[in-house]
Amino acid sequence: MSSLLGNIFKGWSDYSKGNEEGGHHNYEHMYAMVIDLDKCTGCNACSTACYAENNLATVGEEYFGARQAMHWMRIERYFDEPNLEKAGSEADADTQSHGASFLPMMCQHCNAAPCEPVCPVAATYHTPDGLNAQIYNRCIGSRYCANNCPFRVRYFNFYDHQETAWPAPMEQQLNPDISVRSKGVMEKCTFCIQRTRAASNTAKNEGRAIRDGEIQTACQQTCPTSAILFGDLLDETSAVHQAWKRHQVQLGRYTQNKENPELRGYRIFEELNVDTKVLYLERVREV
Amino acid sequence: MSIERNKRKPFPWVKTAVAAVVVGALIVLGAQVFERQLHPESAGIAPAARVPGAEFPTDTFKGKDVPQPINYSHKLHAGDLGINCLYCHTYARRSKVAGIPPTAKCMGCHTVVGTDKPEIEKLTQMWQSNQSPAWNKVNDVPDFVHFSHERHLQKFLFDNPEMDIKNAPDVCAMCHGDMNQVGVAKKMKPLTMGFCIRCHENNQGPSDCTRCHK
Amino acid sequence: MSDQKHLTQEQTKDIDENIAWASINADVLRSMENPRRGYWVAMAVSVCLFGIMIYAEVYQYMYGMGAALLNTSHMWDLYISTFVFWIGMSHSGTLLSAILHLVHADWRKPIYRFAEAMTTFSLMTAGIFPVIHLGRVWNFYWVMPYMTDRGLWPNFRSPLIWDAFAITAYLTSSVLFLYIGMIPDLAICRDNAKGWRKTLYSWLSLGWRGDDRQWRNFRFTYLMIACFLIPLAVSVHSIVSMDFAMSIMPGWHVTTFPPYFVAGALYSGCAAIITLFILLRYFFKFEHYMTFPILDKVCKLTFVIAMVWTYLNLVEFASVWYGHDIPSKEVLIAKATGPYSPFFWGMMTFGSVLPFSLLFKWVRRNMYVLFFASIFLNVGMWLERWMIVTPTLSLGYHPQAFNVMWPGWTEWAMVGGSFGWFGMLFLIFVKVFPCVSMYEVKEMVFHRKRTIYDDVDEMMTLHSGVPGPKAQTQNSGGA
Amino acid sequence: MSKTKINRRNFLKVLGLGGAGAALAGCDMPSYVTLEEGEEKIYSYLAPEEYVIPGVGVWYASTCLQCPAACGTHGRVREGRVLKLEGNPNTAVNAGKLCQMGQAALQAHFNPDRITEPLINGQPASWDDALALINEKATKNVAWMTGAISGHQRVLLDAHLAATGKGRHYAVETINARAWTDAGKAVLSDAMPTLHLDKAEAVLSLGADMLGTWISPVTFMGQYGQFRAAPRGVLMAVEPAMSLTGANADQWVAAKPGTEAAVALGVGHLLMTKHGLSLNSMPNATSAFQSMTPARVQDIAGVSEAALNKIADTLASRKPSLVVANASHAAARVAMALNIMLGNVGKTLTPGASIVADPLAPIMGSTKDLAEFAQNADAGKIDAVFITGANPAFIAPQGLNMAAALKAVGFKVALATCHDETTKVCDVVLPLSSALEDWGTHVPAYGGKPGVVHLQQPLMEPLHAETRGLGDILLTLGKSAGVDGLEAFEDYYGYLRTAVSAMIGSEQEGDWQRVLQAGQFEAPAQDHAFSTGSDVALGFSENADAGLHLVTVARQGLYDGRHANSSWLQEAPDQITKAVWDSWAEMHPKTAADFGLKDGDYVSLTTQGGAITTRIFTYKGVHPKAVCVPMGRGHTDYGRWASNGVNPLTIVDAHLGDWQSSEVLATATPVKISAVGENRHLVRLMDTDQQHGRKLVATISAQQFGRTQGGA
Amino acid sequence: MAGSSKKTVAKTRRVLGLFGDFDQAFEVIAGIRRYQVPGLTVDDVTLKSPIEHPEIEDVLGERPTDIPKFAFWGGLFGLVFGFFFLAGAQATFLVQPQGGKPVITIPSNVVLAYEMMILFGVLTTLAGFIIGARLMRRSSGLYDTAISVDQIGIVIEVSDKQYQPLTDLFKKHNVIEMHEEALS
Repeated sequence: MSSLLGNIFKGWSDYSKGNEEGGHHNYEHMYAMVIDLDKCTGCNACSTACYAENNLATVGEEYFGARQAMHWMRIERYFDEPNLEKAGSEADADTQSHGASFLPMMCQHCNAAPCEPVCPVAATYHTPDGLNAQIYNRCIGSRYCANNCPFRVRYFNFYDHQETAWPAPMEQQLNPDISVRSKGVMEKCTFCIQRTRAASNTAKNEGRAIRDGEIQTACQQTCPTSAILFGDLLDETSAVHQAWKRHQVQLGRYTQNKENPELRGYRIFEELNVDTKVLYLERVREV
Repeated sequence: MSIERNKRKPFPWVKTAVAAVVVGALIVLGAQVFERQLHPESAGIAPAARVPGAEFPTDTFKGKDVPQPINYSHKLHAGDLGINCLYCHTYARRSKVAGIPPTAKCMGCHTVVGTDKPEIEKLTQMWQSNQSPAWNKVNDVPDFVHFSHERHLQKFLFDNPEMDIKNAPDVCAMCHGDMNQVGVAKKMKPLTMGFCIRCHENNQGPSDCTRCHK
Repeated sequence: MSDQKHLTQEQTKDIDENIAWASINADVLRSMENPRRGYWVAMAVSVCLFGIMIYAEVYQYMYGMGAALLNTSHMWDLYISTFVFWIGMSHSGTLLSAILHLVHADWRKPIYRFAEAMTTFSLMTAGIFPVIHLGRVWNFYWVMPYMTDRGLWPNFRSPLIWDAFAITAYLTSSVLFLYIGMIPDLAICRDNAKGWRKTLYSWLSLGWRGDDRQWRNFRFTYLMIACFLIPLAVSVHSIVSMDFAMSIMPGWHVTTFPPYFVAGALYSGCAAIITLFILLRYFFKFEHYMTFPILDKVCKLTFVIAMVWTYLNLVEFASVWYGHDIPSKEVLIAKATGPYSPFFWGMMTFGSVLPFSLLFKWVRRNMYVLFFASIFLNVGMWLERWMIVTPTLSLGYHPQAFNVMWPGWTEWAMVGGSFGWFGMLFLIFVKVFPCVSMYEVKEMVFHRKRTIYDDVDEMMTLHSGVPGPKAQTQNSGGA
Repeated sequence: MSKTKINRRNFLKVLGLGGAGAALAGCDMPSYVTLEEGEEKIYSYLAPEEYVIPGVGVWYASTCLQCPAACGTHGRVREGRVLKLEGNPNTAVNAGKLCQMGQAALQAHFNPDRITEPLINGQPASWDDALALINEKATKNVAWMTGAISGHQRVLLDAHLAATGKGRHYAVETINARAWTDAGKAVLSDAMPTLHLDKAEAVLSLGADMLGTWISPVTFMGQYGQFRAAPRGVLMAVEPAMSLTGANADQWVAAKPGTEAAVALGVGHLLMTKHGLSLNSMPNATSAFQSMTPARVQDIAGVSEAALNKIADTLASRKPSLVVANASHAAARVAMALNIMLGNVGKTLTPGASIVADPLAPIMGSTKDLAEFAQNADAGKIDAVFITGANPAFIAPQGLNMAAALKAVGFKVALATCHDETTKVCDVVLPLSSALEDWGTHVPAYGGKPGVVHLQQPLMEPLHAETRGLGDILLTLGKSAGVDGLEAFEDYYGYLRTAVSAMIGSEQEGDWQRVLQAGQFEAPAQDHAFSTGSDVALGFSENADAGLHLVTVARQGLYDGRHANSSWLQEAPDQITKAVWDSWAEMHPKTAADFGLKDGDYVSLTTQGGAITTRIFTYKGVHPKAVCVPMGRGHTDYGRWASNGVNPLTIVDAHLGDWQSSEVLATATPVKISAVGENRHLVRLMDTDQQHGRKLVATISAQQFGRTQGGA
Repeated sequence: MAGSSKKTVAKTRRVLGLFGDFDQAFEVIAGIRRYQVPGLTVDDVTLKSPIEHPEIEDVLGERPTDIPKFAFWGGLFGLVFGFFFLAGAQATFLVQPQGGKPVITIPSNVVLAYEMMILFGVLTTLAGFIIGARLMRRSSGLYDTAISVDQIGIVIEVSDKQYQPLTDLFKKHNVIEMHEEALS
């Protein structure tokens, strides 16, 4: 029963709580990811798996060229290696002396997500699972969230792609657990929320907690080098929790005081204090 | 002259102010309460609490008659014959969809029962020609709503100590109305988001959007 | 009346206090009658522009926002910048009218009416843009805080919602300000009109009879609303600036944005006032009321505000430069040197250099020069808004998203159409409502005469019972 | 047997529950529109299996046929539709993983451009007519052209060939490991030795794109994951243009096209002179090593002595190491020699194994078969050819002039799922079921447990009623060709089940179901044995031509072009250039500058075989003497998504492959460049190669990594 | 009407006199103040003018207005109502945790409440104006369009006895026109 005043007081307590704990509410789970950039070969398997799992529309060359594509998981490729002390010889070699650096970039599910407060209709918000959720059918397409996303991982349906992306009989492949987005709606990586939901339902029916590794995101499941790890940070035993601990990275802070600064774990744009939940492990190279 | 001016009736400032604030408060609270329809006759407890430990949504909806390939009567089967909902809609306990019973299940009885009735003959003939009837969906929520029969049955029926499987019709009635009162299936509850939310609030269901919208 | 000096550029007095009240009524009421060809041409042009806008919107509605060539990095473009532009335009009228009213600057009286009208209509124009830039226009009402069955509310944390609130409040207040200030004039119209106008004005003038009681309440009401409007107007544009300042994007996340935007708003507002001032004076033969001295004052005001704006602009650059946040700095440098640099420098020229021309008397007194100057000032201000939105989005934090985009045809169509829509409304206004405040011009004349003659008068009556000059002037001013 | 079949048919029937067709209405409509009554249809099952529940996905094991690696898959089937493919965790080949091509198998299956009915001379026809025609025409000198093939399809195919006289089976694959396998056979007498990437401390790849397209990429990527774990191995790549493997290399060395062998020899030279290693068992190789001084390498391959030293030092200091090569036959042989010299044999290079039941064994396929087919066809030795799983009209390099060859064949039958350049010229086209609709057995050529056979089972009812499985067609053909022993089987499923039951030695339904669930079963296998490096000639010939060379590379994704009609793969940016939806020519910035070209300029690449026009993309990952055009695009008749780009194979001169092997991957064709004068921005995922000082991909040195043990 | 306390005779008619300028009108009022018309006080006088004359106050005596109070209370209501409305909405909203921000965010609510204050202030001011100025109601008949041009009108309700002296007074201060109507 939602009595207005009762909720106001609850609101106040949450308010103080939010201030003490840097905006952390009482989460049931805190799903997070670890991506080992040294294992990532940039082969695109994760990206394609994401297209298959999440009903992503392909937009074709013209729209891709207009940068209106919607690849929730994009593999970026860079050739420079900042913060790696170079052997002088290869510093300015006129041919490439080493491989490229690949970066799988998807929604980082920030805990202090810049996109959330700015949505006029609260179509994007934080779930009790610690996920940054996007409610397609609530979205009115003001696109403020995408403007405010430092990672540029929110994608907007500039057109209706249904006829071109899934000509019959292709629509039979669409995943019924995910809504098909139509024009004017913002969309982004959900950490495969349909899989999370399915697992939590099963767990509830069997009256148990979700096991670590029970939920696999599509990208994680297909990654040929197993560079991606996904799990619940609140679960002390989970591999993800272990990894975060091992690399001495903590949520809710934007400067990590690692006793060993050479530990590879880091979060992109940590200095923005958006508190991302994807931990990247630095790429390694034999110099 | 000044005397006369004193005779002027002063404007009732305090009263006006109080009235204003009261009106404001009323608008806020009243709207909260009424718009969310938390007042009893809309979403309170049904006359007889049919599902113990749960508040029973009493909204009603006057669904239109949806023609079906076979005039299957819920009243006859579920009502008069008292067949449990879950006997035919057996998927409901294991899947998000309740599903239409496979024709085989119908034929389980109707190879012997009432084989002379025209509707049954229709059915039998379909069965022999290996085609399944094309039913028209009656309770249809938008495609961006992912409702799970399994979870709701689990909560209200199987995890509910005071409920036995034979009470299944009561649980189903929460969202489908008393199907054992109607003939061919009709939509009997609004099944709007408001309907869902109210029930979720009254029965402490999750209020997280992604539970239904993915 | 006799001397025509007030029509010429040498005029020094704001207004000729010998204008007969009756002739004031006559002149203004005449301006509201039988439109000439020029009017219909202007109207036709406006309607065409607006029609194009409608077509573009329908197209965009059918095919999606992609028609505007927006992309994953440039989620906003001309729609938002033009929105800011029009909001800025809206600040002139109310703010000027209100402030000048409070400081008893009576030279505002002949010109504030159309300035306020401009406010109202540019707000109505601005209000269109946040709506058409929505991906799902048909759901725009979801930003309203209305009670719903679903337990859903807008997100009050979002600056866009603040916009919605602020603009609603501002539009309502400024319409009321305009309307209330117009009631006595509407009464005048009522007394002189016939036909549908009669009925219209009788309804609108709310049975104004010019009682002392009405005048008294009128004075207080007008004063109150003026007091409300000044903080409101300031808040509105600072809130608009928060759409950007509240985000974390480099180039947007700037502390000085609110005052900067307010100054910019006043600036473009004043410029627009000059434009319309000249147009009205020219087309409606309002030389008696919209006189050069007044124009002169407006120009000086514009110059001052322009300097404030320039200063704040430089402050912003400086703070970015010395703040040494690399991404922000990249944006700044890209503005000055990148693909958008022509527009950036165009903005600087029109916005910061051009105003100096207002220092020259011959410019302030030359309608034609001044007209184009004011137009270019506003072009500069429009460019400023564009330069705030687009170059920032073309860079940002993530290199993968760096790209340059140019507006699509729908965007241009809507920008043009917005001017059509504004023009349409304004043209209708000037023919239906008095665009010079008659009663206040009367007051102006009246007061000026008194301030001139009172002392003399008193002395004369005091010493010799000879009636002062007031008597004659009264007769000359009389019917 | 037939009972299970009926049930399967039933449960695979498509339902409308939560139907995707409805989902297309999407979240556009406000709820009062979508809250509807009686608008959607629901079809109920007739008599489903107990475990089939609408709204619940069931996983079925099958096999991926997107490339010859034959990974095991799990398909998620719901309401009779297959929705998603994942790797089958039980298989050793891919251990639950899939590459992007495997993921895209769904689009190959649901492809809108499938062939739905038999065609005779392009006109729709009935199966009976088509088969009648075939029986009439295809009587003698029948040839089969397939891609890599194995399992019982191969058995039936051979049977059919045997029955129709002395025909021959040509297995054609442009992207193959023939150089490597030949070298293996020649040097170690094992065509397919097992590689232990995970055990190696250092790996040198000579144009072998292990992570991309070589032999069994997913297997290698799985090993690569462990290879990168502490203690971390070093990956070095020598190639003319950067491959996916090269893009992940710690040290990448650009060699002039066709000179990888020289570089390898140079490395060997340094190993002998500098690090005192020796290779007494192979005097030939030894002399070759000795003669290839770093100076010569510099001349021939344009590889600096420093780079060469670095490679040699790494190989010498980190044991065990591994050298793999696919750039040319010579390079592959040198690689084998190096492996022996470095003592990797037995450590990271161990004998492979093969299935005992030889008829099932995989045939890898090569371009050589294609060449031979062309010759024989020209010579009129082939009267009729059945083509399946291959698109000779597209993948044949220009030198073979395949068009004429195909014309020369009197009667051509294509068994295909989609229209392509080959079906266009065939007399009869038989609509094939997709890989997800068909039965089959496949023996992975590499990476599986010894003797493992992957089972391919349908994941859904055929989308198009008229299509038939390859096995079924082969069975029919076999029957009509009078192969004895086939009459017993009404369809391929029956045949397969009997055969498999025989192999697992059990007729039990339960065992069969177990095999279906596992998606694989193990047949007896025999291990190979290495010979101690027989002293073969390395056969390295210097390429004197100092001009520009065209190298055609294969990229995981569109592969050799067979996946070009998948919008997912077209839109998945190329791993190296990040370009989508079109072809490009990779050039070194210096070279481009010499020709006064910049990114996006259209150039026409001219060999004496022909010319193609495409945009250039400049970056430092190409040797200045190389122009690199990935294959796979430029289809003319392959569906709505495949028509963009150009096909470099049309100008590759097959006869220039080293040893005239006509292996495209080992061919460097001299090419002339001329600007067309047009410029269009190449559509890419990102227009920058730099991180602009942001900390996106942070890189640390291996020393630091070693100190922290990778934080492990 | 005020001043009716010592009413002896019923007012029978309403008289409107039009004057050329304020001073003449003021003279008339001064006359009334000096009780030149028995029984009439300045409070009975209604002045109709085309513009607002600052000295009207001095002449007619101070007549208070309620507008500021309307404005004040309206603004206050807007502020309070606004804040509680927002807080209530946020507290009952299903979607609460956002970007690590508290449920009821003070800064945003202050901004919005501020806008609401102004909005309601303006609206109530308007209401106060309409009430206070007796607008939007059937007005007393006596009115002359000349008033909206340049003439000053004085309206007084008089009894028969007072009628004559008043007209004299008017005439004395050279009234331009006189209209009258009977009071029913």
